[in-house]
Amino acid sequence: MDLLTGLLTTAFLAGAVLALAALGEVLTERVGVVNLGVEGLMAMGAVTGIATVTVVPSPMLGFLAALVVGALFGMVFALATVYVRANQVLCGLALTLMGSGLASTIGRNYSGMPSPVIFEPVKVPVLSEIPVLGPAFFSQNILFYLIYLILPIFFSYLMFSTRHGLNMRAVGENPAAADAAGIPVNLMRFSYVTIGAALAAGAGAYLTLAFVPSWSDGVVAGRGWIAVALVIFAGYRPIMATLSGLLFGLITALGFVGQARGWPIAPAFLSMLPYLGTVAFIIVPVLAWQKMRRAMAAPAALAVPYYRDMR
Amino acid sequence: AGPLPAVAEEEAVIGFGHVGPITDEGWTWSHHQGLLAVKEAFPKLKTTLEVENVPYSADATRTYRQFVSEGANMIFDTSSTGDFLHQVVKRAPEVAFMECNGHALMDNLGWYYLAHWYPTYVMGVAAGHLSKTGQLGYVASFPVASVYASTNAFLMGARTVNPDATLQTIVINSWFDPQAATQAGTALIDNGCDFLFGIMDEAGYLQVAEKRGVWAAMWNTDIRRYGPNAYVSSVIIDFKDFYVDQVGKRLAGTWTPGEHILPMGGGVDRDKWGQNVPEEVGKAADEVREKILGGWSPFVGELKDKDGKVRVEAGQKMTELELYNWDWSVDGVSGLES
Amino acid sequence: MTVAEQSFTPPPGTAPIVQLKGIAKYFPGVVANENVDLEVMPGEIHALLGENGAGKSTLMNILTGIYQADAGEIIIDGYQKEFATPMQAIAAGIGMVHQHFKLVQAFTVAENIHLGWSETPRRASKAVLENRTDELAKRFNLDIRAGATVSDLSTGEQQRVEILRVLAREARLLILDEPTAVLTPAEARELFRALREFVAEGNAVIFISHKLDEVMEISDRISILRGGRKIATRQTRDCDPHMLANLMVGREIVLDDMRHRAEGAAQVSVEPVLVLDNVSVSSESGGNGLANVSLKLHAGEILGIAGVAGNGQRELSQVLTGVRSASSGQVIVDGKSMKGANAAVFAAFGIGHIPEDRLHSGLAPALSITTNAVMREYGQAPVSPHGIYNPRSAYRLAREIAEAAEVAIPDYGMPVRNLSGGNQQRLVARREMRIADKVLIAAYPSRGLDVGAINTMLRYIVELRDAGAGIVLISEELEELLNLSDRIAVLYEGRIMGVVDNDNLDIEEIGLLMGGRTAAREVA
Amino acid sequence: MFGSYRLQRLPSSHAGIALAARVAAIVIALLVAGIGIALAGMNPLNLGARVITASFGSAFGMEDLGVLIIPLILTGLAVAVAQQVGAWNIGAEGQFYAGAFAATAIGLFVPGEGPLILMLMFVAGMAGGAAWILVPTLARAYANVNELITTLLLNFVATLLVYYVSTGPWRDRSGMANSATPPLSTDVPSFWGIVHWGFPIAIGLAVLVAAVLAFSRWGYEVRLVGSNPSAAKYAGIPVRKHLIAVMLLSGGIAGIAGMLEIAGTVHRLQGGISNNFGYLGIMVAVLARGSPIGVIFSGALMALILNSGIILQTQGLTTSIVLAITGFILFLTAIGDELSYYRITREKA
Ligand SMILES: Nc1ncnc2c1ncn2[C@@H]1O[C@H](COP(=O)(O)OP(=O)(O)OP(=O)(O)O)[C@@H](O)[C@H]1O
Ligand SMILES: Nc1ncnc2c1ncn2[C@@H]1O[C@H](COP(=O)(O)OP(=O)(O)OP(=O)(O)O)[C@@H](O)[C@H]1O
Ligand SMILES: [Mg+2]
Ligand SMILES: [Mg+2]
Repeated sequence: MDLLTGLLTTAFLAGAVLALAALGEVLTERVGVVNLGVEGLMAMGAVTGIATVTVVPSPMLGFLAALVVGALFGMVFALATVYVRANQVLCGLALTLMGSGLASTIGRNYSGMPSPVIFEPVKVPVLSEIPVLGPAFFSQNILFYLIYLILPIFFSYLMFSTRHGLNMRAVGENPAAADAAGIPVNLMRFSYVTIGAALAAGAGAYLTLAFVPSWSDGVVAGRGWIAVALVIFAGYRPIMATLSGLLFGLITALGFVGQARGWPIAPAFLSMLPYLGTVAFIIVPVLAWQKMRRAMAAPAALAVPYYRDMR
Repeated sequence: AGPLPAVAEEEAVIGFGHVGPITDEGWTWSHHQGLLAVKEAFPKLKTTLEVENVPYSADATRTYRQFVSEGANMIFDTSSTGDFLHQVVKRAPEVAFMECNGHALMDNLGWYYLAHWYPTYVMGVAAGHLSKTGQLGYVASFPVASVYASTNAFLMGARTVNPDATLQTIVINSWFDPQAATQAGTALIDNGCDFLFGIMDEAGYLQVAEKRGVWAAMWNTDIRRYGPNAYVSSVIIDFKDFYVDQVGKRLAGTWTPGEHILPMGGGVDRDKWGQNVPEEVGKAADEVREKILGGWSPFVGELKDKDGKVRVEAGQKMTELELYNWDWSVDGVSGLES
Repeated sequence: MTVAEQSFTPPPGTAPIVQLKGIAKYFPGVVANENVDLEVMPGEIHALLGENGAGKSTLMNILTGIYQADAGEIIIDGYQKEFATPMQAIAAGIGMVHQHFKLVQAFTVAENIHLGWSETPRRASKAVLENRTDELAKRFNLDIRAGATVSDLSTGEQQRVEILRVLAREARLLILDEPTAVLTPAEARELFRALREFVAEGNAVIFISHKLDEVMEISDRISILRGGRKIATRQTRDCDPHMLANLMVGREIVLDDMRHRAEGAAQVSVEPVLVLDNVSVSSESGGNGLANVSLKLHAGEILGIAGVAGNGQRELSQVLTGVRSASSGQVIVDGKSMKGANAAVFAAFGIGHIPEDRLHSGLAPALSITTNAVMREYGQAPVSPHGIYNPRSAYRLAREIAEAAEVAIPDYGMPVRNLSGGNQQRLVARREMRIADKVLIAAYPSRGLDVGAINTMLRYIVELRDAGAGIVLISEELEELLNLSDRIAVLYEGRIMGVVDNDNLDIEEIGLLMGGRTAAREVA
Repeated sequence: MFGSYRLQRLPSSHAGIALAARVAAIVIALLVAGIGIALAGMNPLNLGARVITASFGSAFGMEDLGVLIIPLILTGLAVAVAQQVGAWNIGAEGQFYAGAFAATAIGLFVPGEGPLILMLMFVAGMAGGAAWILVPTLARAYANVNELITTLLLNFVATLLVYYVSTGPWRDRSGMANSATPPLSTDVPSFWGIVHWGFPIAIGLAVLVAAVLAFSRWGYEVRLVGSNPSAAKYAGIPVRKHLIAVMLLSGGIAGIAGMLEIAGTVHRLQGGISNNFGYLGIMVAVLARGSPIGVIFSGALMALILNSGIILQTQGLTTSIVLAITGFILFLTAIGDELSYYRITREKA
């Protein structure tokens, strides 16, 4: 396999985790809620995925189960932050601790065992023959297409081209205005926080059912935080979230390829590449192109709890 | 100072602090087996204490101090926490401490490790036979002594078969990151490596090797189920006898702090060869193993580092301590130093 | 027959559209409403009057489901209803234009119009929404830019968006909370015509305003709140402004002739105290900004700035107070160029500033009343002797300001956003007047104030003038400008169309200038 | 007549009630955890007793708390300070490492010992932390780039940098350590067991910062900038200057935490020493509701929770369970905090 293909393959594989989790967080933050529990949700999804397939040997079922568990955790988080209006940052960090702790407790039974079934790649006829991109993109599993094509396009359409999307975004921008216009603010927040959490858990299941594929304690290894960071980078847009996950995966892969090719740079510095690269990718365009500021702006009511009785 | 006084089995408290979870099927799991063996050998022990995921920070100090507070008579730190442990050692002179992969010796502190470089060398011989490209890949955590010894021994073994063999390492800057290990393995294979080795506590790159149809050798335990076709062997570790011996001495009042590097065959070895390893390859490698068990050392000069500088003079044999503290790469290993 | 002469008597036996019975609402430490009864009949425009903080907005927020009443019932068309959410109120045919706009700043006008609306097409691309919005604007005769982002709009334009939104919803009961506060007289007339048509079809309107003339013109009946309780409901034809003012405030209000100078008052200075020399300012939002504006303000005079909101007023007040710097030209105070000076330097020179959007540019809504009250004087003794901020002195100063502003405050530590809009305005005004030895820039100082408060506010401005300060009074109320100003400048698309003397002034001419025609005659 | 009962949310919550809510949250969390533990066949009461005796019953336990509090107060203070100008410093972790790194550079390469070197290390630690937040600060101040993401990403870079120097160029070559620098010759002295002078320094800093914020013109201006930049601009306060100053101060404080950790507790630089103090600092600051004085107490609470976690681990609870319980406690605390704003009042009918 030539270098470029290899680079893209690794990038696509590693980027998918981030893309899915970041997409979930985009949905969450678009309705004005910050969920810092992504890391914990991914861990729960990862362990749920493998626990399910050890009982029922269907990776799809494993993935769905992870979505359900993620949604349940998302509901608990949403109850606390949307209805009780507890501090989102604290609840999110607590969720990370709870999720990671519970996941590794449950995961004790699944350590040291490869996933009995995994998502198998499907070669898209014809397209998979395209040089470079073919093997990297068109010879992957179903989940992969869900993450890179179906979900981002669906949510992007929903968000920017439908009535529902308009209402949803309004909730994150100005809940008081949305409320007065008759949009059910809390229900909207609750739903999307739940969906976002489900997707984060789905990203975890992708780890154990497709990418790594086995459970081990700490398998998420901080990617949840990266996903949260990428949301801002993506300007709160579903398609951009996917692309930014891919981009991060690409820079990471570049670091590994650099090492594999023996580039004369200390490995530690190659490992810094994705982080430094992302920082640069955020700052430079905004400096160069002032209009970006407004386009990339966060939802105005992000992390602000909504009280009807307060002005 | 003389040995610490004897302790009645019924009174004895033994503590283990681990770097990872005991379910890791690797390093920590092996030490946990040691603890189980101790319990079996001394069924009347008052208690055993065991803490997982002891971080490499001041929390380690807190953990070991807590062991002391709980009345531990003997404490094993199964992954060197250095100063963090030593602080406690100094303030608890009545407790025996053993630090795995440690360096310091005190009145009540000893250390132990394994001569993993020998089975690794044996595995290198097998790799020399099995690799077609002569490009070997290595997934490393950090550029530390055990990694230098491991990479060097591996390539030296391979070069006895294929003098042109090279070893490319990828440092992932973590002891534990299956995602990064997976990516690193992929990148190595993409770059022409057809034999992967590493010092990870999980099976990430073995699964990659299985998928991509190349060879892989592992560390710690037998995890061939993750990639039965790719699996060559493992540097298999076993601390059971050592722990039972040490605890026995402590109870009997004969324990003194010492430096122990467990030899091949006495705590560390290669695993049974994988199902696809041709018999003659296994045999060839095992011949070298026999030679080492017979007292021969492959680590004899002249050895040059990657810049061509002679680091070990011709004919000079590296001592076990030198091997333990290896901190430079032999010619042909790239990626650790830059 | 003019609208004012229309009489209104509900036909016997018709059920009121809305009936409120015994409504009460309590906020921590505040009785916002208590035992309020209100009936609104089909075909009626019902005005709601009351001082600032009387509880008008709160009552309406209860009716629209935003707040839940602590006691009382809501009866719609004879059926008792519970409005747990605005959605239910909307479904019952109630629509409201809020005093504090409920607009999404980052959205376009079209998107705001279609927010939460069941008639918005499910698949709603930008183009579709903008077309629909243009049609609606045409239908209701409101001039708006469908594709503009709301944050770029002037307050008046935002108000129009709010109104269009409610009209488009085809509510049966329309609540307008101070809708004309930021409309031009012509726009207000346009709105009134639309409202008349609206009630003619059997609908009803609740109309909240502090402008008594307007209320007299448009309404059929008037209810008055004082201290959270309803104290009267009258037929409009039985009322006159004077009596209404007395009912609201509970005491006699005397309207002075403001242009009259008291004996011993400072004379208009010969040398200008503040000069704008060919100043241009670019607008943040790509609007007009200011283009080559030259103005002179003398000590002891009031210079009125007339014009439709959004024609550069915001930029003018900002450049006059150092909040924004001129992109060309210069601001001169007392003969000294203020190049590079920030707002603190302007303030130190004795220039006070009542900003247009008091809540978001003149106050930190989430911080305490004390913190906000001392914003101009925190840096000096007694609040910060030797640079050390003394919270007790700050509190004392805040109390002094609040007392002068006649704002009753239960807790000085509570966020200033909890004050009613009118009380916020009084606080800001008093705070600014304290430092305005030389100049006061007052942008819409009486916006949102009740009659009593307007009267007090304008008297303060006059006192300040008599004490020798120069005053720039930006307003859309021609009457207010005529009542107070010595000279009036007209602003149109960022240019000064002309400056006219208030003696023997031609209202027609001002109207033409406001519409963009150049002046026939200049008065320096 | 009974009158009607109403739930009202007050603009501020009474300190006593807030405390009660917090205690209640912890008690409930522990009860739930206790039931879980009992179901798993352990005795929660014994465990609780162990935690209390081990934390407060021995000098060892108290010393442990004393040392653990230091970095928690400081990183918490760093986050709280940034909040004053409306900035989220998620990068205290990285600044901690940068401070440790810079202080180590002084300790290793500037000859000499004693107070002078210690002073230099202190200044270097602060400068290192400030340097680490410099790019996010300037990006925020001049291009309005969200600091949350930039500070977060630089954490990973700082961690890698420290790993690199401690396993690479600055590695201890005496063979006495695996992947650390040689020990530093200058220490922050201890005054009680292992508790070093970092303890009073941390508390002193928190008090100092709180005093400056509450009782200076500058503090007033910072509050205004943090709450509403447009109003600050209106008042003629240099928004950008204050934003930069406060964010750099925030980074500097986190850097001091790193410096004290290596010079007072660890005595040499190596990877992993931070133990997530930067992230824990976020929780400490949130628990303190952004109050610099409150950080002292929430730092102590956090230290107690973490230390109890370690004790529980020696009692046979796994790390993961302890982690989950910690999360649960914090979750309920967040809920309790919010509920403490509500009051049930009775109005006569
Ligand atoms: N959410 C709230 N929290 C606390 N107090 C409030 C809240 N809303 C209103 N109040 C208080 O209730 C009282 C009534 O306020 P309201 O806004 O209804 O007055 P208003 O009649 O509309 O005044 P204005 O003419 O100034 O708009 C005021 O004292 C106000 O401070
Ligand atoms: N209204 C605001 N909302 C949020 N942040 C703000 C606001 N105003 C200022 N800031 C913050 O303060 C920084 C500097 O503000 P400032 O107003 O001085 O910017 P500026 O107008 O571009 O500066 P200058 O006028 O000196 O060119 C901004 O980049 C932003 O981070
Ligand atoms: Mg009102
Ligand atoms: Mg500026």
